[in-house]
Amino acid sequence: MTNFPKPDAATLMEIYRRAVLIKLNDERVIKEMMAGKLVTPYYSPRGQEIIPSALSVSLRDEDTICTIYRGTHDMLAKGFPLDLLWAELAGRATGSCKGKGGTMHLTHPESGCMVTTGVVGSSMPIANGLAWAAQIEGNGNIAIANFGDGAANIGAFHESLNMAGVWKLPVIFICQNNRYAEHTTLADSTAVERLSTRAAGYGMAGITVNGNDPDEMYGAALIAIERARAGEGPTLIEAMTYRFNGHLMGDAGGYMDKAEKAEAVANDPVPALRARLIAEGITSDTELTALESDIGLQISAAVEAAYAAPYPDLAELTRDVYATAA
Amino acid sequence: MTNFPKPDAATLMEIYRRAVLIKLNDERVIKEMMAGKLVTPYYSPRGQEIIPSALSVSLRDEDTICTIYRGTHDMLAKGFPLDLLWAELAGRATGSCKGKGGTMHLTHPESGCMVTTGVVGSSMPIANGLAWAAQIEGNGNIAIANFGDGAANIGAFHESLNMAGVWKLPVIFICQNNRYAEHTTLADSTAVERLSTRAAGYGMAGITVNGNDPDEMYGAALIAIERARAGEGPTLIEAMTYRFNGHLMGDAGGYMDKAEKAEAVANDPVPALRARLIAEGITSDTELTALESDIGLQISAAVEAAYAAPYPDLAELTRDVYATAA
Amino acid sequence: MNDAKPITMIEALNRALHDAMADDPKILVLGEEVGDKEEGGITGVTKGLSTKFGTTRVKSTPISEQAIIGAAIGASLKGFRPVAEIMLMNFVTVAMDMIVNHAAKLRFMSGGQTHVPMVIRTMTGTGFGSGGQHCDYLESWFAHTAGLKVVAPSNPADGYGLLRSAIEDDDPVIFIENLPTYWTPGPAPVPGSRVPLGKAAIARQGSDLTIVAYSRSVLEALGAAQIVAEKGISVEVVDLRTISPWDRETVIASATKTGRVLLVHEAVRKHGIGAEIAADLNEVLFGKLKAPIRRLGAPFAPVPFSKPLEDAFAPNAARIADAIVSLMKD
Amino acid sequence: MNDAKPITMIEALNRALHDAMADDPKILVLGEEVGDKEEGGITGVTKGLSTKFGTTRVKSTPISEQAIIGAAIGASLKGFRPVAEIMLMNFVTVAMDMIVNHAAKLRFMSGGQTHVPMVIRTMTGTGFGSGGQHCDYLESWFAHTAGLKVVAPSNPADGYGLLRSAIEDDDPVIFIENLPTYWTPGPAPVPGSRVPLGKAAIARQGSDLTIVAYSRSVLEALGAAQIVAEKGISVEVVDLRTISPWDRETVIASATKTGRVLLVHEAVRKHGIGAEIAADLNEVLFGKLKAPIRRLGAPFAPVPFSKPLEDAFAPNAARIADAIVSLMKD
Ligand SMILES: Cc1ncc(C[n+]2csc(CCOP(=O)(O)OP(=O)(O)O)c2C)c(N)n1
Ligand SMILES: Cc1ncc(C[n+]2csc(CCOP(=O)(O)OP(=O)(O)O)c2C)c(N)n1
Ligand SMILES: [Mg+2]
Ligand SMILES: [Mg+2]
Repeated sequence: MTNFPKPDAATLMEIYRRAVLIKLNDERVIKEMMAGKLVTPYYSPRGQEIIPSALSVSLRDEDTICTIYRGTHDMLAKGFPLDLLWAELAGRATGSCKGKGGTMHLTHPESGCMVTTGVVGSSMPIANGLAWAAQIEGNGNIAIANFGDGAANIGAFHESLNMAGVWKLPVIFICQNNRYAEHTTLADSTAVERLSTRAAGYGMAGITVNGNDPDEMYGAALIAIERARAGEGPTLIEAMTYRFNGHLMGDAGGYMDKAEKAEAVANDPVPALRARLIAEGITSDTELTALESDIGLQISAAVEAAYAAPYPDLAELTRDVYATAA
Repeated sequence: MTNFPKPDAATLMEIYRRAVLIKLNDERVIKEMMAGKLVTPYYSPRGQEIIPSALSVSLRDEDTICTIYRGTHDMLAKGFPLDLLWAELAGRATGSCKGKGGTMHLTHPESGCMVTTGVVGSSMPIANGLAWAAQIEGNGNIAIANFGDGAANIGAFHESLNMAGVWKLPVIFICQNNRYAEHTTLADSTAVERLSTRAAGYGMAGITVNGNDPDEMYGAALIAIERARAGEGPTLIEAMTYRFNGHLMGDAGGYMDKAEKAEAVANDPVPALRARLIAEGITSDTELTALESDIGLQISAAVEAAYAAPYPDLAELTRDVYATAA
Repeated sequence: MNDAKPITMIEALNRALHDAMADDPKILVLGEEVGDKEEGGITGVTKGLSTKFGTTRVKSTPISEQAIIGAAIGASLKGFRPVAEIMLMNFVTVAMDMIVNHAAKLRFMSGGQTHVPMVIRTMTGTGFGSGGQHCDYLESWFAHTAGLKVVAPSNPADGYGLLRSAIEDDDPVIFIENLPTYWTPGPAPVPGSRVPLGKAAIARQGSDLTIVAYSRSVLEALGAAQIVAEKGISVEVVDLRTISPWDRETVIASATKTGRVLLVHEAVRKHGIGAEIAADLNEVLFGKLKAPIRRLGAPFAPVPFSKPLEDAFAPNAARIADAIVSLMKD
Repeated sequence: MNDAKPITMIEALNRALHDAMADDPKILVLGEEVGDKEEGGITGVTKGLSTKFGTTRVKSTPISEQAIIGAAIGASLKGFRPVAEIMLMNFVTVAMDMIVNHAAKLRFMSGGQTHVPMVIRTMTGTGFGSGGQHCDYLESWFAHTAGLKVVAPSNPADGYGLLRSAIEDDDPVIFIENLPTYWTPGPAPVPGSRVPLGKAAIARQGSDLTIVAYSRSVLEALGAAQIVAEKGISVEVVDLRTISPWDRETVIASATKTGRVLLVHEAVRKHGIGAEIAADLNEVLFGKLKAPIRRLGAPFAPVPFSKPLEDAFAPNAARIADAIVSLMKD
């Protein structure tokens, strides 16, 4: 990975901006939930911020992503508007999905957030189709499929990677290996050590990187993106990371190894990148504090607007089932 | 493969006996169908005889197999009785499944033929369960999952191999790579050259062998069988072979490469083994001719008995749906 | 009128695909063996397509039904109109997540931001000795799933017109073809014609009793109507054509007229399509019917292999005729 | 009688599994997170099992539903009685081939040589804002499938007794649990007791109208019966307990007595369980009912996320009460 392309200063700054947006947003969601103001199943992406941030800085607006219930990081990095996100989390009519999709089905095609699924593995087959559309149109756009380590063991993974391989689809499979699938460790769910090993079985490029390292993640993603845009086929990236919280809010994660968790949290990638930006003289604490407080204000505005908005009309129950009402 | 265990003379003879039984049986099925006396969808295993023959000589009666619509070779090699087989093919009440299962669902637990499926990939998940049962009972028995090259691209393959790997199940996955999945070549269905490559992705042993070569197939199977019995986990064997006929009777195989097919047929593994047995002085043409005519008589007897048997009673329509009739 | 010579269902569907792909570059075809290299599908429904429209728009796939439907969904989210083939209906069982959790729901769950204008063509039908895993009729599952439409033509002209409409429909459509009647000739469709989704057809007019059927059962019902006509019973046969949403207006009008209803399908009777229609009609026509609504379907069992059993499995003209006679006595 | 203190459904199911595994070494448990290392399932239904019975008999699995059901089928072919968990009912969609093409049919297709005595425990239920892919009610699909039995308890004692019976049953049973009522306490089961499959219970006696329901809808129906009792309407509530085969005898007797029937379930109304029961009752009781049989179910739509919409989705006591009142006027 020594000959990986490296992010320049401006890119690193942008990676940080996205990562801290994700982190602050997550903290705010949890705060609102603790206060009883927001009630929803919520799957925190804390600890995994760098992956989509270092990836998405190399994406076009027209590139598309499919992600999962644990997906606010992927979506915010891709440009999902905060106000539409919060209104959706709060089940309001002003949400991106009119409050009908919710946390596990956040969707915003304009920013390329095409599908959020609650079913393990199901982001992958659909991402292939998005990539196929781009391939037909020859526009050089690509599609991203996000999923977890646990999802690498379900049938949809296999079928999707194989099809992408044989069709040379412009798609990248981002396996965010946060070491747990609900309560189950990787070692209990597969005998293979590195999930990226599987890429070879599809005649596809595959790599395992430290997803919490902006340089590695940026470099691996950029290579894969360029490969896809050039029509040279898909890539499987296993991005090693760690899930800071339980599987979902309310899960205290009693089954998680304490020492392992403590170490991961001590190496929190977002403050680490912040410190590096300052240490490398790319920016100053003052500037970053201003950036963060600005983001905080944007989030607050989104939260307040969401709460002030109305719930959807009951007639929405049977709307959007078909193009035209029955 | 130079240090593979090799079959001794008696074993080679037994492999031939099974292979020629399969070949003669297949030829008889086709003859009966051409004569309009047998009407059934039939998936000829011609060309693939050596695989189950060289495998099953090392199996116990208590070992179990799951196979597919193209499975008479696997079952005859394992000991499926000819009379029950023919009566079932003919849809008679005396068939192994009372005529209710038919060609694609031949079943005979006493000989270890537990499941024949018509769904691509579905032999594998069930074989795992048979292996799990053996593992719990600690009886050293093993399970075999047979399937085709096309089936290696479906989700059930992936889930099954992964589970077998992490549970260290005493199961062997026999991928009979006959180069075609219905009308589709391997190259059109996957970008990987050797399907056995995939074993590494499950932390499992994997090997590609010439399935038409009795030595290679016997050796690879024996190693895998001993590994499984010893509790050392599963194996994926990709056995290269060739489908001599179309996908099913009536399919003339117009899409198959003529030269490739001609070459495969010229290298028909059954006469090749026959010639070798004589050349190596293991047996004589006379002895083999006697063996073959004896087998022919057994088949004829089974065919005649089948035709003479009654069709199932119409009341069978709703029997065996539940343990007790509704 | 159209006086072209009769064609088979295979030919009708093939023409529909050709005409649709020629009309709209957004239409794609994918599935196992659908390309010409693979002979255009196991029965030739997709013959000639990849040669004419190229292998980017017409893609043979690995045996990977989840990936097939997923690819179709993804492409349709980007404005394409994929026609995905699931070779036999039993194989939808490996792709139900993609169909039910995703294709059917994305419009709703996205609050109308996205939608999935795809068609899933699939095929089934007893009669060829394929046994328990190749001939199931699963239309009830899909009719119970909000967001899907379900179509099942009984003749080539409807096959053409319904497939054209299904492709143009902005929602996912399950398009069910019947293998044993693939080769049954019927009047050729007018090129470019459409049969609207959700509209039944009166396949035969009658006054004593209404049969509601779809797919192959319509042909058997027409045969039965012929049989009992000789006994002086006048049967009206309603061909649903679209199973979901079904044409309540036409069915209720016919049932009101005759006062007797027999529902017929090849799927098992229990919890079959007939249950919903009967339950609904009974609510609407309570006290107005001359006899109880009867349902004819397959017994509650897997499809058997042995020929005599298989022949006895699904309703045929003779058994439908018996049911008509008995219902007239109710 | 049993005067132990009330317990929850989770506790009842946990006891049933413990007692069953202790009684019979052939009983196995598998599924995602079912082991104690993983806290005995996301709600603790399998708590303590792997500690007590070992990780060979109680196996946590990868997220591989096809492999889970396949492993259970294979083990059951060798005489084991596996209890497989599919965490949420929507995830059966990735395992339908194993369930429908295999578990349900192997007995028939093998001519009775093999059978599949397994239980598939699964869970569903609206109310927690889980949206469109986590709360579907798919019991109709399974009830339409010959070879499967379908069970759905409404209270802890039945949960215990039905699960014990399901495990001992020689056929594959789909055992449907309801998440929102997992913590609702009820009378404790007598240890070792059984509730027979296929037998409904009269959850409340009444004379004016019969409600037929199952799972959580029984509790809502009882609430509704209470509400309308104040208006002088006497409602009988039949708790099906087993959805397939359903107890025709008990239901027909109650319907005959009251002359009015309301079917209630959380699944979408169209093509739901209520359709079959209504169609069947209408045949049997033609001309004998005082009013049309009505059905209450969810609207034809995916499960919505937003709280007010989700609250309005499935029938609850208030909406059932309204339906009762309106049906009394029919
Ligand atoms: C097909 C399916 N099976 C089971 C579940 C329940 N489930 C939800 S999340 C999850 C764990 C997924 O783990 P992983 O893929 O590692 O993603 P992570 O949650 O760690 O981001 C499970 C089992 C599901 N949603 N879909
Ligand atoms: C899930 C599923 N999809 C499609 C089919 C239709 N089908 C039957 S056999 C077959 C080809 C299988 O090829 P392969 O696995 O190579 O086995 P072979 O027939 O060559 O022995 C297909 C696509 C099926 N039976 N099941
Ligand atoms: Mg994970
Ligand atoms: Mg093959």
